[in-house]
Amino acid sequence: MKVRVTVMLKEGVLDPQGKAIGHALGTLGFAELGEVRCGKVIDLDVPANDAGAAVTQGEAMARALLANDVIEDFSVEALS
Amino acid sequence: MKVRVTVMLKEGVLDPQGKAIGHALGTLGFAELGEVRCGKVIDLDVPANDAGAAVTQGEAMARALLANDVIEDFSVEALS
Amino acid sequence: MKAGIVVFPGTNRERDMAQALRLTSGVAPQMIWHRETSLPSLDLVVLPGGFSHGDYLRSGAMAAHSPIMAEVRRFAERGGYVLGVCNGFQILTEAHLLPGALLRNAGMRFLSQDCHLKVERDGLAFTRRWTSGAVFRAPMAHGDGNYTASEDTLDRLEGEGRVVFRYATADGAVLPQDRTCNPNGSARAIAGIASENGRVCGLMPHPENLVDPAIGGTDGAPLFTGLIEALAA
Amino acid sequence: MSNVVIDADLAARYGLTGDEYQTLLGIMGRVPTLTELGIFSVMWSEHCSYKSSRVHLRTLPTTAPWIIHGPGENAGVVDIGDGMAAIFKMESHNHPSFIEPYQGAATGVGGILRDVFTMGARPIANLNALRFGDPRHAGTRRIVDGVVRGIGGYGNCVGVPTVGGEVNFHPAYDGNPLVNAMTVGIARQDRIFLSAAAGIGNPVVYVGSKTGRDGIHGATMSSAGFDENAQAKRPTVQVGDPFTEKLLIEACLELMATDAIVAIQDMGAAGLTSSAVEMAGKGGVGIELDLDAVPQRETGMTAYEMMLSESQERMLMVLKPEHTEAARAIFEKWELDFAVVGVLTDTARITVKHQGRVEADIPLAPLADAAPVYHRPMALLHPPAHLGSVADPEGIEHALLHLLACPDLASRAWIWNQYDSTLGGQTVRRPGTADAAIVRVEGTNRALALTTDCTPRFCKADPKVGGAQAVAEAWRNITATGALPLAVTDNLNFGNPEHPEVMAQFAAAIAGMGDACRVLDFPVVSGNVSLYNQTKHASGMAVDILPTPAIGGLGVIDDVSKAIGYAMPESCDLILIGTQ
Ligand SMILES: Nc1ncnc2c1ncn2[C@@H]1O[C@H](COP(=O)(O)OP(=O)(O)O)[C@@H](O)[C@H]1O
Repeated sequence: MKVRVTVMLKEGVLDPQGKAIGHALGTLGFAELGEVRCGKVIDLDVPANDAGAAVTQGEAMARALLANDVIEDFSVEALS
Repeated sequence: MKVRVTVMLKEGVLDPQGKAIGHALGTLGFAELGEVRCGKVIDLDVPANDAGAAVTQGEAMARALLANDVIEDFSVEALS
Repeated sequence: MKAGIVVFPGTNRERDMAQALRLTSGVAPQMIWHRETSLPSLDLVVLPGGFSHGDYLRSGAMAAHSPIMAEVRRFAERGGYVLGVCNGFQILTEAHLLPGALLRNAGMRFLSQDCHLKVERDGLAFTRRWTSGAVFRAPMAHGDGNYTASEDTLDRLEGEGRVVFRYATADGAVLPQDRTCNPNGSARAIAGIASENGRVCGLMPHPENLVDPAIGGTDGAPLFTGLIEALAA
Repeated sequence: MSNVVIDADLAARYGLTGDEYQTLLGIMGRVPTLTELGIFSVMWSEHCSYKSSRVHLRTLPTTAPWIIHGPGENAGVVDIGDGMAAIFKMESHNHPSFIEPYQGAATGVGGILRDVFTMGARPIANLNALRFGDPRHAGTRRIVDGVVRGIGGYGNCVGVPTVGGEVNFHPAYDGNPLVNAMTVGIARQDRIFLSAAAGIGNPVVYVGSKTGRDGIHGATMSSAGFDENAQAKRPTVQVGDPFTEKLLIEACLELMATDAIVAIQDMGAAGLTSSAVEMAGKGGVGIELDLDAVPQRETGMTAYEMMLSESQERMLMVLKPEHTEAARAIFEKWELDFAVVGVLTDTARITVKHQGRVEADIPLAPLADAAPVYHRPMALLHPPAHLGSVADPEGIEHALLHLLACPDLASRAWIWNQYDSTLGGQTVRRPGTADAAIVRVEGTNRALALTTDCTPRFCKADPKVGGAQAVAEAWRNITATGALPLAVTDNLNFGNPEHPEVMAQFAAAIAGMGDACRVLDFPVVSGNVSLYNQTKHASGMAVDILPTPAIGGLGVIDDVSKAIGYAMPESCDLILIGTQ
């Protein structure tokens, strides 16, 4: 089963990368952009038989390594 | 409207980051992991009235800046 | 002083650190591979700079889970001295031995340049050769050195005197918004912090690269000579 | 792929001319397999065979009492005293850097590092010589940004300080930047490793990263003209992994401290093909490869793909059989792939097996000896136009400000501030502080002086004088620090060699370089040629780049405390030395 772990900086944590991207998009002529936030996705192929078990495994990996809970939040979804 | 642009390395392109993450998860005891791929997400707040227009704008930004089409693919979805 | 330097895959400033310790203490430190599950008898453990595991995912994240880190944690809990420089600082925060995190530099670029550090807290083993307010020069070389922590944590660090070094101008002015003297955009211009007991210290710049008059000067040497003094006592 | 018809037309698409294909048929005595055609096409590409440049390169001086190995090995080796050697070389990654600036430049750094540590040296310094298009040209900013970040991204992570370089801008490079990377390493003279294979029956071992379908035909691509349609060739881009390269450096150096290695060669352009062919060819032995044993990142790869893959961070070595398991343990400690993929034979052929089939079986001597050599036609060069007198329209102060602000002279701090130059703890003079970078040899009082130099507009005006000038400038930069110049590496970047004027520039620049090197006792010990550098305009017109023979110079200073920088001491008179 494939799962996708999405890791984003917590609300309130400054996102230098998002800020730089927003700025660059502005220079390219994309106007009126609101906040830009940048994060990571990690796609994993886990040994599970159903989506529920796969998501549980993904969450365990996110807690153990993939996200740093001081600055980041994560979400996990099963990919078809 | 919020859109999420997800950028992943193309199939077949070496993903050093995914490789290292897979290896580290293995040492942490997460066994039997298949391939791990790592990408980025960019959440954008765009000036559009409906999901379709927002996605179109997201795609334009992905093509212009967010994805490097030499080695990366992207997808865009509207966020609620 | 018996010092050990932990080497992770991708560590690359272990030789610089060994040279600095050898030059200042006259004794060569031991190199310790990250897979070891016990530490030899040591006075000081150093986590040096580099790109452990390529800095992939997050700088220091994978190294924080190396087998040796459980031992480093135990060593610190028993009151041992730990110094983390650059990637070593990142690893200490990822291992929760120090609070906060190091984000991408505000300007998004790797920064390799000299900076000036103001000593905010003297009297620690790491800073006893300086007095508070002293300014010294140190090279910095990192992409992820932008220190961040919650406002509460920052206030606590300040209140407990655990902010050890701040980025400053050559004459000691601290200007957090000014990228010429706080180049990576760190919160409150924090460059280095310490644990509650003052024995675990992490900082981003590289004092170990300024200990030899033949290689640019000796501005960083007091950190090492102070440590040697403190740990010999 | 099995029903492809192999004939002269297909060979032409692989970059072989009709004559070259006839020679191939003569050698093989039959129609080649696709894998064999691939092997010939890369080995006979400009990049691997130096077919247009060889006759000229031969004229360069390459010897001196202090030269241990000149051109012909992976890098040049120079005696720097105390039983130590400096090993160095420069290499281009121009075409990949146009297609994908970050990865192109990064993998360029990775490639030149491998050339140096494959010989047993610990890399201690990187430099680079960069040429970009007009700063006002639309694409220039993106290319400059990507190239600089790529060089830093790879070098900083792999743990080698980047200590110097040079940058020029000119419209001729708009569609074809030049990215020349130089690495310098240090080894003990009694621990230098060469590439000639020996010992029938010895195992051939593959180490490093797994093989994927990366950069197939990079060598032929870098040998053919390219243009805006380069977009279509994109899958040839490779992604670098400096972390794996760092592990590879440490693992190789650890193995090199033992007595296990007979021969070693990095897998660069044309990967497994060129490393296997060169090692066996130089050693005069045969080699048999079993591709089933090659560590693979992707499934279903064909023999053709594996032989031509340019996946990065891989090496091939011949080991003494009794040391194989000890070697395996070292690579496993560093978490790298290690596989016995073949054996040396007495057949003088390269035989490639895959899934029970012989996919290639080629006699090695003719593959090397019959490689094409061209004496390409040369035009008569026009003498440089007279400059005439220069008017002074704005006064000397304005002129000075104008000069200081021009892209070719302005500060480079924004570049070198992205490169870790202090890493290693031996950098005596960083960028911007002396005419050459000064890096101490660890554990000694001695240091190396390193520089890269070339002034392309001089070379355009008069290639011979320009070639000599580049050498002389490198020599002066080293001398100015107090060091003794010892040797040079070069990176000869030119346009399309099928243009007689380009060929004439090439020959003249080499003649000038050779003259200067001889006069200055400053031999060439290694180098690289990059041809077919052209900017193609929308109109379809292709403009050759300025002739750019970049010179990398190396010198030694016995007492590092005597190294001189260019900061003016306080209270000092300005003294000018030289002819009027
Ligand atoms: N691409 C580069 N990478 C690193 N350092 C560079 C680069 N380009 C220029 N430099 C450094 O900038 C300084 C000035 O460069 P340049 O003007 O070419 O020097 P010079 O004319 O004195 O030889 C030198 O120290 C040089 O090494």
